[in-house]
Amino acid sequence: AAASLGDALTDLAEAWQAETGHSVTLVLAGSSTLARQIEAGAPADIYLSANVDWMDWLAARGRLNEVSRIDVASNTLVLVAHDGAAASEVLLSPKTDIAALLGTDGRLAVALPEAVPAGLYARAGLETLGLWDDVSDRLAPTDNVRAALALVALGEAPLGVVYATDALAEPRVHVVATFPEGSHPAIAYPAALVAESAEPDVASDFLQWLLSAAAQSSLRKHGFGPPTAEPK
Amino acid sequence: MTLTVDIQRQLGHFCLKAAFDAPEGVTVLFGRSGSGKTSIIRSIAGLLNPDRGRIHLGDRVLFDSDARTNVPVHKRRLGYVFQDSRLFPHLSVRDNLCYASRVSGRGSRRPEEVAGLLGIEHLLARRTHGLSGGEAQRIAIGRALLAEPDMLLMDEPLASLDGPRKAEILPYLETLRGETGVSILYVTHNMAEVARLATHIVLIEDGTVVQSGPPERVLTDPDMVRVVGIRDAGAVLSARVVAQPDDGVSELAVSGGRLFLPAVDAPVGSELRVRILAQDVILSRTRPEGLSALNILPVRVLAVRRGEGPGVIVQMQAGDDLLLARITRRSADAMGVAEGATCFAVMKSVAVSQTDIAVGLQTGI
Amino acid sequence: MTLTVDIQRQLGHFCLKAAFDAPEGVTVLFGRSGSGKTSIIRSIAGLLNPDRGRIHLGDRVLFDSDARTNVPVHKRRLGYVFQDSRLFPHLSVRDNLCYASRVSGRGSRRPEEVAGLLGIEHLLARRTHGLSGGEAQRIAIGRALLAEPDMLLMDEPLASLDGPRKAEILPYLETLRGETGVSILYVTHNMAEVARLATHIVLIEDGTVVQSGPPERVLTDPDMVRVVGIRDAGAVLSARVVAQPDDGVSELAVSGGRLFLPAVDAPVGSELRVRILAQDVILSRTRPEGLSALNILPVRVLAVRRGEGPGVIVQMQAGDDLLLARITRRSADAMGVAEGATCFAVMKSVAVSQTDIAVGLQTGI
Amino acid sequence: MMLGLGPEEWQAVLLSLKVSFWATLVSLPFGVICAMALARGQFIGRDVLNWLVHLPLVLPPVVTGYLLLLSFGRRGPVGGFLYDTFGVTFAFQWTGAALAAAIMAFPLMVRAMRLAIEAVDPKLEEAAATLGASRLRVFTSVTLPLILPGIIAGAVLAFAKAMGEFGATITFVSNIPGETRTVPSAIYAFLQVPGGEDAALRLVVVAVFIAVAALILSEWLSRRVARRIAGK
Amino acid sequence: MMLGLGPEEWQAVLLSLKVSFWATLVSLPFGVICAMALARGQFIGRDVLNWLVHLPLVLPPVVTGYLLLLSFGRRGPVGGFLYDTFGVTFAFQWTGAALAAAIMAFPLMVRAMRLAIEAVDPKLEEAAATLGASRLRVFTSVTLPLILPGIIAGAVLAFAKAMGEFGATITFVSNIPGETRTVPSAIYAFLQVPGGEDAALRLVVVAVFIAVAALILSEWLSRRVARRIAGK
Ligand SMILES: Nc1ncnc2c1ncn2[C@@H]1O[C@H](COP(=O)(O)OP(=O)(O)OP(=O)(O)O)[C@@H](O)[C@H]1O
Ligand SMILES: Nc1ncnc2c1ncn2[C@@H]1O[C@H](COP(=O)(O)OP(=O)(O)OP(=O)(O)O)[C@@H](O)[C@H]1O
Ligand SMILES: [Mg+2]
Ligand SMILES: [Mg+2]
Repeated sequence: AAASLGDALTDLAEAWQAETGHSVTLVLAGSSTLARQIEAGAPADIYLSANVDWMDWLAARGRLNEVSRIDVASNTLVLVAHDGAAASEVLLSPKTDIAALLGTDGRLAVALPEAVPAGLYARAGLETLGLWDDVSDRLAPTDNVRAALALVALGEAPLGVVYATDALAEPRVHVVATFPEGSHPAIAYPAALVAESAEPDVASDFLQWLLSAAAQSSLRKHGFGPPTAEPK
Repeated sequence: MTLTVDIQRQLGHFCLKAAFDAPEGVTVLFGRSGSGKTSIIRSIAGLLNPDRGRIHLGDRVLFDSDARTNVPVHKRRLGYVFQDSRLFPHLSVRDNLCYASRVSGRGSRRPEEVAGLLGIEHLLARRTHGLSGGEAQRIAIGRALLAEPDMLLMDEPLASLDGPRKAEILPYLETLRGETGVSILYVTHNMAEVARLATHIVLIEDGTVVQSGPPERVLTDPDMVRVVGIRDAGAVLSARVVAQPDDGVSELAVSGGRLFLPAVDAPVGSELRVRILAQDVILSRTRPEGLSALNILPVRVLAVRRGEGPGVIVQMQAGDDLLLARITRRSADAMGVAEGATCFAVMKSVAVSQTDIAVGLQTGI
Repeated sequence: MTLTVDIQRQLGHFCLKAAFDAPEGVTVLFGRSGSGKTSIIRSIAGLLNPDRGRIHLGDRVLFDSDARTNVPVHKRRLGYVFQDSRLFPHLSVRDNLCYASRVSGRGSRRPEEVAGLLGIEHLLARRTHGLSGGEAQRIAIGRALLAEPDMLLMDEPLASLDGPRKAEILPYLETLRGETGVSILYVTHNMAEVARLATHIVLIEDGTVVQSGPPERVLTDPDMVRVVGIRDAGAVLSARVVAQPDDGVSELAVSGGRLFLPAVDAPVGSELRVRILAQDVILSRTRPEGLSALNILPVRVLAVRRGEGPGVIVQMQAGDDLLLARITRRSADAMGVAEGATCFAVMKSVAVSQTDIAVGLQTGI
Repeated sequence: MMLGLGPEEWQAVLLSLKVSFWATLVSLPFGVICAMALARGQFIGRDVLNWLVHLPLVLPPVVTGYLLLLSFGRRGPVGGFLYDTFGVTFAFQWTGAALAAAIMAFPLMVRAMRLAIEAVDPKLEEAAATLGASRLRVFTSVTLPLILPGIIAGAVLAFAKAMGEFGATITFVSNIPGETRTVPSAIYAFLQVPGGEDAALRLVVVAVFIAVAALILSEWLSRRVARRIAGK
Repeated sequence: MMLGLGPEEWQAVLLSLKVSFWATLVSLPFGVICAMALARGQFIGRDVLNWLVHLPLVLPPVVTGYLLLLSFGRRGPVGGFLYDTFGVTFAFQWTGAALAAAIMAFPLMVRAMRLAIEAVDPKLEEAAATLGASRLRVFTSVTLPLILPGIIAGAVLAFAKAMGEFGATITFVSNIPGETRTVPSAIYAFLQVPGGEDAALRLVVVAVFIAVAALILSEWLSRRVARRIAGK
């Protein structure tokens, strides 16, 4: 599964194991890494991606059981600040002067905007809001969203764009704004059975169980939203 | 086993071009510092590849550039005692000594035996750090001996040893040769070692062999004085003890007359070698009077060589033997010493150099 | 400048405990291999720290364990010629020679001058690889000389040199001492070098000084024969030329009588030193007849030392001088040679060892 | 338990030790051979060998891992061959982690050894040859003992590097608990989830502790051996 | 242009060269001092220094980067101090990338140099001292020239490592085009998106090319110097 789902999935795996007695082994790494490994024959049963593109990429290579594909959860994008007082709630709109919020030499921490999912979403959101050009040369792009969060948490960057789930668990950052729905493609976590799964039946059960009320409420606790019905 | 060497090799500006035979016995390579002795020995050992030439040991071909033969170092069965001792620092003294038998099975001698002869038994269990120069060199000699080679190559092996130790080891080298028939190629600067050990001498100068042969002949060639050095130039004569009268003065016969030496410790009839340094010989046109008992031999002048400096070297025939004298140019002129002249050689000092019977009797080394 | 040494140091099982003075001139440290000579020199240079003791050079304190003084190596102003040459491989020969003046500004001599004296001018531009053992050692000597030290420490510096080269360098060392007043502490195994150079001798055995003093006294101590080695033991006497008759036999006066030596190249009246090896002296209770011209001195036996082996060492008084003789135990017993006995010493060979006038006249080294 | 490591964390630590140990041990002889060839050899391709050995140092670990995945993966040419002929598989196994660690550590190992070999006095090897030792015997009886400190240094360096190796490992064999989740991967996983910093820190401390222990051990060993080979 | 590198990719290549060059150059004297202290020094804390130097080797790069961020970040103790007193700042600057690269490469550099120093014959240093050279002069006139090959080896190793350094760099100074986007960061970015392999491959080829060139140059230099210091 994508590394950013780790915590929530650990709880879910335990719950499911308690319920059914089947154990779940979580393999956490970047979506791209995992996709390539599955392509190379990794012994996986379910692929849970933070990124629709890599899901499509695997699907195109016939490595997935397409029918089984579901969205498990969703997420929202937020703007966080290190210093809660200085950057009190702002409204993200085309008129927001992010540059001013950043100060003279502050940078906006984001995940790599041309590569990493969180970065891609952030870019889309900022572009929609017409803020992209203001900040595109004031970015501090990181290899993953957690690193962006860390930059803000340590105060190296005054502001950052991260997932709501990340912001929730980090006491040193303050959410100052949430990206309006529709400003970026829906943040979906698709999951599917791997075509070469050794235990497709159990895996498929688990996949279905992820949509159950119990599982979803657990995900909610970690800050994830319900899977968007939006067809993909 | 005779070693035949005929090699050429360019080393920087230095050109080595040496051809000589080393017959059984002890062949001494003698030459000044930088004349190429070490380079020759390294070529024989296989550590330096000649550009062309041949090296044979008995009927074994060690190197032949024409036949493209080049026996690898470890198959040459030559023992090499280096100018620097080159002990293995990671091994104890005993393991250094046993190295050859460990790696090649060569050698059946016990290390204790050789160590005893070299006076290093008390070091056997030690490691090599802190060994004195002489101790290290003795171990290096022992190590080469224990490999029981067909021929020993020794590059100034005794230079770092003290006199008593040298005197102790030399007879052992002689015994070794007698016992096992192993020949030795020996590099030294020390003329006393030459006189003591050499059965054959090869004189090297600037990378080439300028003279080789038995010491009697090589050492009395006046052209060689330059190479040997004036203080070390001199003749080695064969002598026989003809009388040991009670007054303690022994009478020795050489081909050119009689020599009187106090207390030569050898019975009547024994053959021995006496060494007469050129600087210990003076010449007189008339038989010196009032000095009847001094050693005086009638001689005929064969050659007179003027060198640099105030001295001249005179080569003379005394009976069948050759003698060298070094006198001042002034007196040579005054006395009219010239080729063909007859005169008398007066010996200030004669040293018994080597006997065939008693090895214990040599002059100081 | 006098060097005063009084140090102690434990090295593994070896205990160094040496106290001696090295007065101006050339002090020779003489002792068998492994006796601790190098360790002493290293302590003086500051490369080995004594456990306790003192080292003074003139009025400079180099080391004092009580006062906790320990002058660092580079401030001791001592030139050290190592047993191995230790040239810097990354520098050319010239840069090796100039090293001292480069790093410390010491030394005003031009390297060419010293190189000329040591016969290494042609090597100046070369790198150190492939230098022969003797070449390397000559460069090392030059390097130390060019540092113009207060005292030169030389650890067997000539062991790897050939005779002629040795003979060339020795006078230079003497000149150097004369010119600059630099004292030399000299380690050697070579008795000829001792006789030639030493103005003071320190005999070392097993890490302790067993004897020290001027060569005349030290070398004639019968207890020292063991250390010096039987072949090298012998007396050094002061002599004066009293007559140079026409027949070519010079007459020399020593305190105990007259010596006759052919062709001593020194005018009447000159003072010189003659060396008489113990093995060249035989004893007779009666004056030998029919040998009038041989060198015979009446002597009184001072001491008789029996060693291992068949020989005994006899110390005798000849006038004011001391003589040593080595004779067989059998003849000593037969002749009744004992303390207090008077007899006659017959000299097989006498060598002129060192004169105050002409340094060129010494015996072969 | 000390530091309050949970069983999964202990699993990661033990796995890291196992992986690093085997990576070091198995690559040791190759390292020595390579170092000898580079230090002493005179052959065509010497330069090629040299830069091949150094490649993992220069490439970002992700790339090395990706290349490993491509070639040693179950569908890769080498991996497929090994699997078909010997039944050996690296993909997603701890052996794969060891392979990745070994390859990443190899340049360090070879460098250290090579310097040691170049410091051996050829005069001693000459002396050994004159005493009847063949090339191989000279190597085993003189060169090898003399370079022991270098070998130890190289091995420890490799071990330490293997302990810290992450990028190539996770890319090649993923991050499977109990199989390929080494300490660095575990640290990564912890850092990816909100609130995982404490657990990550604990593991960092353990990693540092192990590495320091290895270094101190090697220093001590090295010094002992160095003393011995200095003849003391 | 050769390999069809775009201007941004060239920028990354040039930046990587700049970062690696300065990282190597500036750490060189520290490396030599550290290596001397470790090889010859007899002081308390020697072991501590030793493992401090080795730390970056053992830790996962991300951790190193995080620690750098903590201490050298603008709000970190060291970073803050440097900023307040000298106005020097590392955060989000190429200097920070150089710092990260230098620290990651430091253990390699020190190891190589230390081995070289340990191989220097102390007898030569003794001889130099007797000729009047103070400790420092002995070092500069004898030890230093003799360890030159080791220094070169260490420097090139460090340079190569700096060229490949990724994890610590991106964590510390993120991935800002033209400022801190080095070749490995760029490669990483390409690998994160499906279909980015070709662009990544082009950069890998460039990286390998540069590293090989550096290695060959250093080999040649090293051999020349080694010949010289062997007195040839
Ligand atoms: N690789 C080399 N390059 C240049 N010159 C060399 C090389 N090897 C040897 N030589 C020169 O060849 C000559 C002979 O050297 P060699 O070591 O054989 O002399 P040697 O007779 O053993 O002298 P010594 O008695 O002083 O040991 C010397 O002048 C030396 O400088
Ligand atoms: N570090 C050490 N550990 C143990 N023994 C040592 C150490 N250093 C020296 N020795 C011993 O001390 C003795 C004296 O050594 P030193 O090198 O001073 O002798 P030397 O008189 O110079 O001998 P040589 O004439 O052979 O050079 C030797 O027996 C040697 O083995
Ligand atoms: Mg030689
Ligand atoms: Mg010594």
